[in-house]
Amino acid sequence: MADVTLTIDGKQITVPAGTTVLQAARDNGIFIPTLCHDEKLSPWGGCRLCVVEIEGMRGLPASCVTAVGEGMVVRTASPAVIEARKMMLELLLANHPRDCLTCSKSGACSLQDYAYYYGVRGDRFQGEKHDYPLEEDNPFIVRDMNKCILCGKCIRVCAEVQVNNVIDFAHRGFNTRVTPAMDLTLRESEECVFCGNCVQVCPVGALAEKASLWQGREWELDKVRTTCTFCGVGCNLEVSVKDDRVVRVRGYDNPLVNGGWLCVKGRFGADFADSPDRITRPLIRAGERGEGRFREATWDEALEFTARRLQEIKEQYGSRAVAALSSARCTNEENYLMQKFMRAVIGTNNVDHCART
Amino acid sequence: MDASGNNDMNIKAKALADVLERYGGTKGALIPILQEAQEIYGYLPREIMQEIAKKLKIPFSQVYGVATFYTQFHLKPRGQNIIRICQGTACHVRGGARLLEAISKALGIGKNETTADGRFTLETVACLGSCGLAPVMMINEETYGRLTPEKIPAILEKY
Amino acid sequence: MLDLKEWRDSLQGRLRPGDRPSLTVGMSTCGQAAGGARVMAALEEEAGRLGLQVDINQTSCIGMCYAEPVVEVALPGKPRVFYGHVTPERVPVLIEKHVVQGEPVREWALVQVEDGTVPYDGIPVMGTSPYYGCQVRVVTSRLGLTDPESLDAYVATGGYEALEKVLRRMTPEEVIEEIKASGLRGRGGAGFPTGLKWSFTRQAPGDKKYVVCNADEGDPGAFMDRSVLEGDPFTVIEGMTIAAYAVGADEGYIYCRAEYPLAIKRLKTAIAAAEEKGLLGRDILGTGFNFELHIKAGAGAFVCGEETALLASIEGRRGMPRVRPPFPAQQGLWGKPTNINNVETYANVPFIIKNGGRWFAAMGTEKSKGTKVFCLTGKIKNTGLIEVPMGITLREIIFDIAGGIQDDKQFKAVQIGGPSGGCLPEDKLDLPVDYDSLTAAGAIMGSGGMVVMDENTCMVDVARFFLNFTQAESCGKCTPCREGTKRMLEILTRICEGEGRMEDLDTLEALARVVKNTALCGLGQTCPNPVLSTLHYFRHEYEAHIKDKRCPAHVCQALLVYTIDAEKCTGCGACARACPSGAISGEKKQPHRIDPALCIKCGSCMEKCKFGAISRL
Amino acid sequence: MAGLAIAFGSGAMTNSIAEIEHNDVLLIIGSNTTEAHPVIGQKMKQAARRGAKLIVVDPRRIELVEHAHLWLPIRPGTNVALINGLMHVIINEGLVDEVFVAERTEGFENLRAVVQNYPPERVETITGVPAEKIYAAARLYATTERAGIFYTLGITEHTSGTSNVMNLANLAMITGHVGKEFSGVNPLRGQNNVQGACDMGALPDVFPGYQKVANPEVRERFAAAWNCQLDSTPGLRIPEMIDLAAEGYIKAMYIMGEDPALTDPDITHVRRALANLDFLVVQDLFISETAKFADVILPGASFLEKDGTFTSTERRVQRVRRALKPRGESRPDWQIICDLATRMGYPMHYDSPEQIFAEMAGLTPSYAGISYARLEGDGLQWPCPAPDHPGTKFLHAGRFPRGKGLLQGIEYQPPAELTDEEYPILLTTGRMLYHYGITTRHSPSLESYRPEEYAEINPAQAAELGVQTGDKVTVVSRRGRLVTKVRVTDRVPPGIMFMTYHYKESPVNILTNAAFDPIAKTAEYKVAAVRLEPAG
Repeated sequence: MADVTLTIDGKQITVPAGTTVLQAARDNGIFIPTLCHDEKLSPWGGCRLCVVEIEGMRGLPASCVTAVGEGMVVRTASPAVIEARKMMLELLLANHPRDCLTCSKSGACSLQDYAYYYGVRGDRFQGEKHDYPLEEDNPFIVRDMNKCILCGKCIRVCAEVQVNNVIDFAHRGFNTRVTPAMDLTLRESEECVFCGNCVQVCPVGALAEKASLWQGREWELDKVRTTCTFCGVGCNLEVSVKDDRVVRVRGYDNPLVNGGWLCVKGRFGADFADSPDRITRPLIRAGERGEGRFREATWDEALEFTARRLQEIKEQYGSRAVAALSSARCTNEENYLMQKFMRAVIGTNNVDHCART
Repeated sequence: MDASGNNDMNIKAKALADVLERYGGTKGALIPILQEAQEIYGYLPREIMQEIAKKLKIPFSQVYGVATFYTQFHLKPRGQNIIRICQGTACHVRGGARLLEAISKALGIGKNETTADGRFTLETVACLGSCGLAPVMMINEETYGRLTPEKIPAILEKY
Repeated sequence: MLDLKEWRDSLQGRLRPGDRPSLTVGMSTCGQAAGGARVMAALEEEAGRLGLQVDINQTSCIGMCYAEPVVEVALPGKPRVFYGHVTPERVPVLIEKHVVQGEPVREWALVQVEDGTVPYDGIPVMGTSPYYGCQVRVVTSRLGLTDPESLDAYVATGGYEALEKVLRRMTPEEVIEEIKASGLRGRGGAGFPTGLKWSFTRQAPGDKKYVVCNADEGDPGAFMDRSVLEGDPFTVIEGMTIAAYAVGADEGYIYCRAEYPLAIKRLKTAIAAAEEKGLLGRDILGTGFNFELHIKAGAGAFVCGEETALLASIEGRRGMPRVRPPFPAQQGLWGKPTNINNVETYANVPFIIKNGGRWFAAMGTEKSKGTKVFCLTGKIKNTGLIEVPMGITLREIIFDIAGGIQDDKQFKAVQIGGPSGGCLPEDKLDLPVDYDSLTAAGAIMGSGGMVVMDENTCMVDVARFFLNFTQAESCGKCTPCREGTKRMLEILTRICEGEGRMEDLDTLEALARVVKNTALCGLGQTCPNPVLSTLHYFRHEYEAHIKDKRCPAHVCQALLVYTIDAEKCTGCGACARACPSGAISGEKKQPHRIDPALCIKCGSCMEKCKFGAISRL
Repeated sequence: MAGLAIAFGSGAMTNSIAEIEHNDVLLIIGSNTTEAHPVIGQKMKQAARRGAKLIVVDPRRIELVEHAHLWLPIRPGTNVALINGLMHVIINEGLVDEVFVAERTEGFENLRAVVQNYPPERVETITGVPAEKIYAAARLYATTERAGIFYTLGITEHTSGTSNVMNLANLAMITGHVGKEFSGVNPLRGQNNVQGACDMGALPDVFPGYQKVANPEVRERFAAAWNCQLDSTPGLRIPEMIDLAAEGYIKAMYIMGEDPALTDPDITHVRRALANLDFLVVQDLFISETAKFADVILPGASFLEKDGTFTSTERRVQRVRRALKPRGESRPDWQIICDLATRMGYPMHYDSPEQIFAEMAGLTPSYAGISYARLEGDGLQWPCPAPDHPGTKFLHAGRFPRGKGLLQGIEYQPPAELTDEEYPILLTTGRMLYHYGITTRHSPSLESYRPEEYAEINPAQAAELGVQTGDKVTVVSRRGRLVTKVRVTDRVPPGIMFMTYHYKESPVNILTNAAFDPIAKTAEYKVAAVRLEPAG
């Protein structure tokens, strides 16, 4: 595709034809705020925060849906643009709860960041605000539609990524809402699969992981990239941790695998790690076999006992009287060691695992 | 439900099935189908929208989004007679608001409400396009022009 | 194969005036609303009672809405006489005098159409009557004069000559050139040159293309499209067929708002008739050209008048606009190149083709050619539908055609262009009506709604009215329109309720400016116009509301004060009985007084008072 | 895996996940992808949204059916016949990729001869799939350039599992739909590291990298590296271990992170075997059903608490990184094994999993080029034989590991158990979205959302039994009985019911049949004959 040369804020820029003004600016380090734009989703052009001035064009076009043109002259921070962006933020804040102190999104909220950047306090308009009930009838996602800014990313993610179409815009104008049919909750809709990808793209605090509420502020989290354990796809995870506890899990954007998206288990299932059912100390049988009664033991005792019994049986009945099941859930390293253990230490090839596929 | 009620439901279900059949695979048929379904049922019940969604392979959420976008669609049962008062500019400057007030008073209901006996539903409409006769209203398919609050009781009597 | 000329010739003389008297009732929506059906029934009954051999027909709106119901009476070889304000009670007299005795009832007659006959004296002739004298009827030329449901009537009056010419003798490019030469600009609002628009769709790559007629006339105070569709549906269909040929489309949609059931019915009838004669559908006029035309009924959303929202609606989705480009000419209906024009634009096409682009361009001004249809409503004497050449002044329209202000009150403003337009004050009355002058003055041509306001109209209230409308009709997609109109409306409401502050005016202006600059679609971009224009021309009214807590036009209820003039009050108690809130008290036969704390300002007392003792300040 | 190994010479997903979005036809057979592999399911739905055509073969009206161009509702256990029917159409309508067959395969004549007995009309009577759908699917698959096959346990968990897989390989080869981008045969592997566990040689007949234990050269190399003697006889597969334990020949077992007492078929038999052991050590996160039989339970660490690597279904090796400390005194499993080995007189010391990986890579040609340093990015797909090798996006370009692909005609054999008057309903089992094995039962959020089994039954069955969604029924097979709640739905056809294996409260493997595939030794989880009784 041919290249196009344009001027943004006095800077000459050459980009491929078809690039949006927004992309051209961002690729060249020029800041333009956005709320409804997401490179991975179809363009929307609704929030109008990314408006810019383009010579010869009427009004202030939205840069996210305006393609570059040869010789175009763009200004991203003219007084009219700044006035418009401030006004847009004022308007959004006029219909937004002012509970940043306790909002789970604080510190990672686009609306908060832009309000700060532009010095908008959000007190210019007093008027009607939405008063929707908090939706918290499912164990995964909390929806606070009072915080929704109607950017529609969640709708697009549900339609274009998850392809479930559980939610859409309903009603119109000031009363527009993002909702499953009949204004049901996600749970009531019986269609939502709680992949939570909507939570991940929400730029404000309208959608949040339920389990992460009150567990840690954005700036307190350590983030670890790892690989999901709940099926064979190998989705990349970004695990956020505070005080040795998982606060939340999001998709890590490995474009070759999950592209940042997840399913319900990968996103919400990590809480098994802190289940009270976890065994935290070695156990030695105290009752009849199969009865399930055990006593706690030290590692030393448990391992000595195990080593002794395996040795005895190996010596008494031969190596082939011992068998092992390795695990399709454990790491490669552990599987390698398990088969090495059986082959090199016990002396048998009796090692298998539940390789059902 | 008594037998006649059942029968009525069957007739309606058959009528809807005919509508869905008639539109078959026609592109963009959702709105006309909703319009005809509303003709049949008087409003758009949840199960009917769900059925339409399934048949057209359109997400239920999208059907609901469409049904709540257009003012023509109603999700609750309505009265036998629909009064639609024009709120257009010409009617406004010629006293449309007082007309609404008068009807509202006469029927004891507000905008988008239905009388207890189910006889009337009161709605407003952006413009009926009969501005030359402002203020105007429609009851069902009938248009009334050059109205004054005084003329209202006699007109309502007819229904 | 259909021979149009032969058909047309065969119809000569069969149309009225025939060999027996005809009675024709205007039965468009407005005619029906005024009681046209009852008048028609009365005519039938009376003619039957007298055993008269007459034809009783219906026609569409001739444009004199103020005079509805309108009845045309025509005797063989005599002019057609139009009567206004016909009631069932007047019918026997009308028939006795005009039909039986052959003498028109001059005091009820509005106008006559002589059609080459000798006119009656004492009745204005259409071409020179006060109402029609300044008008040039092109698009509306058949309205009220022919049966809109009759293809015969259409063909007899020159219908389908243009399509035949196009299909047999012109290339698509030549058609587009002819439209370009006419200088026709879109009659839907923005005034984009039609020929250029067609050429974009023509040039867009793709083997499947559509033409769409925007008949979603949502502007409150406008009914041009309805009148044309009800009065001459074939013209629109012919115009669309020509457009389809020119742009290379084989399928079309007319998107008509559902509030116009009669227009939809007449369109359906007309489409069926045209299809039956091979003027629509496959192999039109044996030329191999195919064009299939569908009707889509809107479902109640003003924003669907915006072309991308309209397309979304045809596709069965929420009518939410999308950003242009790509324009529909490149990617329209289902992603295919699509030409969209409104009703009046298409209706002009057959006339331009028939008479030539130069004929059309000879009318109007340098940049605004041809005629424009307007709906005259509001506080004027003659409300109705008019068609005038571009460039005529507002004063001519309001004072010559419309006969001036009702009850001879003071003119205050004229609102042009609906919710997207603006209010122009008295000193703009000599403005020529063309696209550019209106835009420069803060209004827009729009689709042709023209609402006249008098001294009793409050301009703040008018601005609030329009914001209330656009706010309710905002689709909700973009922030400025969804949130901005809401806040503008809240500020205007506060002002109307006497709670405004002077800084509100700055906020309002800033907000209006941003919404205009940043909204996604035409609805949002133009909805601040009523606010900006009233702020500009009628700022003093805003200030009166804010500073003096006073509504100069006595409209804003919260600012009204009702008082009883003790001198005039007889103490009859009628006002106290009428008061719904018990705010009026007083001894019998003694002057009463109103408790302002209890008064809800409904005005019932003032209506009941026979002595003029109650005044509103 | 065995099926692909026979046909191609190695068994793994031939293509990559990222290719799915560019496929034009996806033949999805025996895979409820949106629940078992949700993110691959996403990509399939995205492909369909873009215009790709899905051919879904499944007895149930699974979610993908709603996105499908063609749905072939197959009777469980009749895959071989269906695939033969598809190939019948392809061969008889001249849709075979003659060049590919000639250059890259052997055995076509044998295949042709067998397939001739499977005209779609006959296949319809076996499979229940209408003949016209078989024609349509065959034509669509054969004539589309970018056509991939995707399958899961619905293909393998049968007594005919290996045959099913080999037949899919036949189908792909005669149409030339393998050995290139966007076309291939793709087993979607169920567990997070089932590919890796196989790759690592946690199998009785091979060392890491599928190097045969029976091969003296290989054995020598490993013996040298590990400094030990190595047994040349392949070991036992799980069903054999269980049988021999029950019979008393296997005396001790070491079970790490598996729960055969819940997830293996005919668990009554499994439990009997476990109870019969002299010594059982279980290493796990929770006291599983299996652990209840243990003499010693060693607390392992979850994936969040350790470093290492997983190899995903698309052969992608990716890093697992420690986010939390092991809970309580629990330890990463690799440390436990090392400690145990050392205590048994075989010193085993590694500073980190990275060191283990390096040792393994040195002995495993397909992993030879992979190192932790190289895994810092987006992972690497094996084969990756050298440090400068970019990894392999799709397999079998140009040649199969065994040389020519083996085409082998396969006759249809009915499932081991059929319905009869006493057991008239066919039970099929599988996964569901909200659970994974048993781990997720311990996730408070997932467990609270789906705390119990809802067996799916058809409205016809429900009416017969007089039950509604939420009511309980007793399910009885020749091997056992259990009580479960039901969901009445037309997702399952009449005569078929569906249950998951996640719930120990209603352990479906009490009912399933342990009859297994003679080659892969995978049991017939997907077909068992049962009857339903109202739960009294």
